[in-house]
Amino acid sequence: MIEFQMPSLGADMDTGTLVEWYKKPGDLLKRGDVIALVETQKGAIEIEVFNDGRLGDIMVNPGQKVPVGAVLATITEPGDARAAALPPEQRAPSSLVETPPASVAVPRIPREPPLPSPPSTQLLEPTSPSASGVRAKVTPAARVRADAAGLDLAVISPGPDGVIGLREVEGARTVRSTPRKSGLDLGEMRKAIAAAMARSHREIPHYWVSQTIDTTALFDWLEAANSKRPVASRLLYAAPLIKAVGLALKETPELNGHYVDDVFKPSNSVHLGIATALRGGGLVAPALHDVDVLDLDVIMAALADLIPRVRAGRLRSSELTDATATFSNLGEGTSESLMPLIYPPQVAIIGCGAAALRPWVVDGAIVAHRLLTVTIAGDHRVSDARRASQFLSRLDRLLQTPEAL
Amino acid sequence: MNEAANDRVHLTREHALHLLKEMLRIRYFEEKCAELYSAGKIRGFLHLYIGEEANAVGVMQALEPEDAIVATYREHGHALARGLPTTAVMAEMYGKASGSSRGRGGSMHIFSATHRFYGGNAIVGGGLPLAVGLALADTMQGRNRVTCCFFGEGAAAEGEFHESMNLAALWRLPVLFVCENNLYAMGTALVQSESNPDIRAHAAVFGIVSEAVDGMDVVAVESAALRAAHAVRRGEGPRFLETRTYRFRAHSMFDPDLYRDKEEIEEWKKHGPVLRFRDWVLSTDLVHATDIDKLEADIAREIDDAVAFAEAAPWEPVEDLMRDVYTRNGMAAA
Amino acid sequence: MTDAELMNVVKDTLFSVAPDLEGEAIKPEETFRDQFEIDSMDFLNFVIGLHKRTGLEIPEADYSQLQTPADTVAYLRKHWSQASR
Amino acid sequence: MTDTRRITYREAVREALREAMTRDERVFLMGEDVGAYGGAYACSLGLLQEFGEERIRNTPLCESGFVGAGIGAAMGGMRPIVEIMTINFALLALDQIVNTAATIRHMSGGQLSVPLVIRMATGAGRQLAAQHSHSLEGWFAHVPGIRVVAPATITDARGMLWTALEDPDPVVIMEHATLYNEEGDIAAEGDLAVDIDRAAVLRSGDDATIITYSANVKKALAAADQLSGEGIECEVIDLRTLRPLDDATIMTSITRTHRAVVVDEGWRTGSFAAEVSSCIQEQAFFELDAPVERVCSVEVPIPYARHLEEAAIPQPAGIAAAVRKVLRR
Repeated sequence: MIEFQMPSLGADMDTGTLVEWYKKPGDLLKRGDVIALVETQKGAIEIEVFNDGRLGDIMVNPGQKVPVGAVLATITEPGDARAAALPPEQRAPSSLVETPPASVAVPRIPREPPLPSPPSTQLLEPTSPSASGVRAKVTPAARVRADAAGLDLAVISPGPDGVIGLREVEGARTVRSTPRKSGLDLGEMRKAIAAAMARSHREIPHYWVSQTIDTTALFDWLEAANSKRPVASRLLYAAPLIKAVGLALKETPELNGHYVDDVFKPSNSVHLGIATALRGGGLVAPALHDVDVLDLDVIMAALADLIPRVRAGRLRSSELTDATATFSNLGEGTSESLMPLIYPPQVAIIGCGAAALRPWVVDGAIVAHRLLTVTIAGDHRVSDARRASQFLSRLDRLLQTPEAL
Repeated sequence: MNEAANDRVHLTREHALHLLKEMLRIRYFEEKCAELYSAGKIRGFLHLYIGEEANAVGVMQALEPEDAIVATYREHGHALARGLPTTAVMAEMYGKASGSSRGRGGSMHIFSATHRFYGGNAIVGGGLPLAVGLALADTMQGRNRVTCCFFGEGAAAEGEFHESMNLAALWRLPVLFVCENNLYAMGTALVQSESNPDIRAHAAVFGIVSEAVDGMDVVAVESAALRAAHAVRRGEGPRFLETRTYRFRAHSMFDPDLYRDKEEIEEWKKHGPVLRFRDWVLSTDLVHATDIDKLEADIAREIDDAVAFAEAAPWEPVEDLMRDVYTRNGMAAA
Repeated sequence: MTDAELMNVVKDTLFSVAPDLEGEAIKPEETFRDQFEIDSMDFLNFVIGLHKRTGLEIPEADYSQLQTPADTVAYLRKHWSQASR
Repeated sequence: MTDTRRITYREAVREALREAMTRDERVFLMGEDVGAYGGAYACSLGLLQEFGEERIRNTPLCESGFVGAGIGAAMGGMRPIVEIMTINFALLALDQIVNTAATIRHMSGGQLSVPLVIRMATGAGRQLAAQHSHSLEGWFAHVPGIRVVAPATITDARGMLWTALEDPDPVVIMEHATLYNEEGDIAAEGDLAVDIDRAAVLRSGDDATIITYSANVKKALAAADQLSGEGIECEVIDLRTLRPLDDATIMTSITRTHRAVVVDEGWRTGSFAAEVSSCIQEQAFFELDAPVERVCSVEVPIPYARHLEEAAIPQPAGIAAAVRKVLRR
């Protein structure tokens, strides 16, 4: 029998709030199944289970904030008969205890697995009997909206007419999260970014090296490629850029890994964190795995999938912890370059300014070319400017032959 | 009393004054309605009977109080001749709660159960099957009374006309069909709508005895109506009376009347039912000018009283909108 | 199709790209970028959405005509045959 | 925008009639007083002088007769336009319409078709009392085999007739009696024919969808404007066609607004609004944030007195109240 604990989803995460269970006691679980949604200051994160089995008792109810490591539920592995669950009345509601409760030795009586309720009716199941036990009136649209927002109807109070409609769901949603109605709590996020950046500034001896790259070849190739592609499979310039960064990082290991307990562990794969701004402020950099080996269409598809999930606050824990370096692209605005701070425990971050027409020397003459200033921040404990500039010149060469990316 | 004797009209002084009074009441009432329509007091459709007064007044003399009457949307004259109070009829024109149909029917739907006046009807030919049914009920319940059904020559083209005449003849029902042929069905002249414009002849198809009469001569109409009504009352089955008449005004208030020549209208007016009868009775010294002046003054007052009554009458409260949809009000669907 | 219907096509396509924007008031004359902080990925998805709905092969050169809701309605009115019926 | 001209609904209908008869010599107009009188609503005024008695054919008062004759003429190769003065008299012709016009193609195994157009004035609002104020479009829209359209705008009044005439199956055009005097702008020239397959969104809004047709479109737009002052933005859909019903346009709108009000001058029970309402709950149930509201006539024979008639049939205030109800305000 396993104790499923509140996972640590980030270096600076010490507590988490259980938002919603996606599984019910008795449900069969497979490794990698998403079984719950947990609110952290970085946003609501779906947490996965890492071994097969059957969900036993739930120890933490929606809305409860518990420290990392607290036992959220028990999971029986295949083969061992589950200990009989304590009758619900006797089970003390899991209050906020520092140490996980010791498991109680109880005679093993095999329990008949409950019939899984057919998913289709689940939607209509009365999930929020109001105080008087009368079935709360929930409009169909409200059920759909609450489900989409990951909200439990039980936490939503009906309107004066006893009905839970879109208005009530929206009300609950905005109270719980950012005014922009996305799944993330911007206030919490601000605190998290502040903590990470302060630690980065405090602990990491940064150095910055920047290089301006002529992207004429890149954009000419891109325009030609896109004109031949149907609308749905067009490329943004970020895709070849990310691929080139990935390839260049692969060749400069000192910029691609984690620095933990005074030891640098280079990574043999390149998981590039893509810094994504949220409407209304806030920043998250979920990792795109193995960017150095993906082809451009796969990178585009990955970006197209990743960004909406970031906005909806639906990220997998692995995406937030695996990045081996981070890529921050200010392409939208007009700023030429930026001097980013590294996300601990990473050891490098690559920042790109806007790709814009600027003066450039070609064969001794000044011409207007479309240029991109790339700045890399490095961790002096692990690398130094010479390696960083080798990275930048490698990146420059790669971008001159975009068709090869 | 032999048959012939009681078919003739006994034109006493008193009866002559009665016929004239009845026709004048209708004439003044209809002219006042035209005026009130223009003033916006009467709305919807308004079909006036001016020029055809002799038909209703003449036929009404042959009917008893227990007889039934079914009419059309041009039924103000029939209602007044039948005895409905001018006050109630005028209030119905206004749509007031004191109207003969509580203000719900308006000009085309005058009803009075106590007078067995089964109403106007806005559907051309719509009344004929109704009359047949009323007569059928009398027959089946052993009552000997007449159902008199007024309609225009336009109805002769409707299927219901042929269907009703056949049923009445087939079942020997006590129906007096009175076709007021005023030559125009709204904008269509009779010759443009009937392959055989001789309406009276249509009755022969069903073996119904019919007679045509000058609808502008109230005495001739009365006499023909008496003959027909007595035959029906003797159980000889339905009778058909075609009164050849003419309306001096357009089909309804909102009709430019382009389909008739002005000369034709003026020609008919020269032989109008009121004018002819008045001149005739004056010529026979049966009635004197002073009688007529008094008559006209009384009628003018009656009409003014009716208008005052209608003006002062209350509107039906909107809360009563749902009343009378079903006999037992609880059954009305929300 | 009426202008109201074309604006609905624009709105429905935008909401499908950015569901968190549903219910926001849309100012026809202001650019998508200014109103809703739409970035290049959102904009590409918006163009793809318009393509799916209308079948128009919107070349990159035309992107400049799709910067505001009103411009987009005008663009659809001009290029989308079904819109003119 | 091409230049426009301002005409009345009646003139639009007359123009459509004239154009149809000019373009196709098989087309002829038949009905009570359509000739010298120029039609009960003056839609055919002047056409007799232009096309003659053969093709502007006055009929006696025999609705079943001349509608049946129209069906026969259509099957005989003509393209008749039969004008039934009002829907109230169409009841006499229902047997011909339902048992012959709508049925004969199917009954004959597809051999025969009835390319017939029937036009009729409908609805209340002019104090004509019960027998002259019916709204029975729903009865016709119930019958498979005929198409039923309801032009509410000048453009549709002008453009639907030709499309209907080109349709090989019988098409019934419902012209609400209170619309004839309406004025509106229409394209100066060019092909003015319009489709008769789709509904139209006349006003965009995100808070609620008002679905209606014919004369109630104007009342719905008035209600929507009134509500706009209260910060409620309604989408107004003019159905334009009652059979077939354009589900897609309705459901697309409701998917965004989540609330629906259906306005129909027919009586509530078994009304056309009931059909639209059940389509919505069948196809967009999970989008609904409130039950579908229906604004129909009170279940009473339409009374003559103005204040009673106004209380009996749908009005903007009632429509606005229904919208507030679906918004739970």
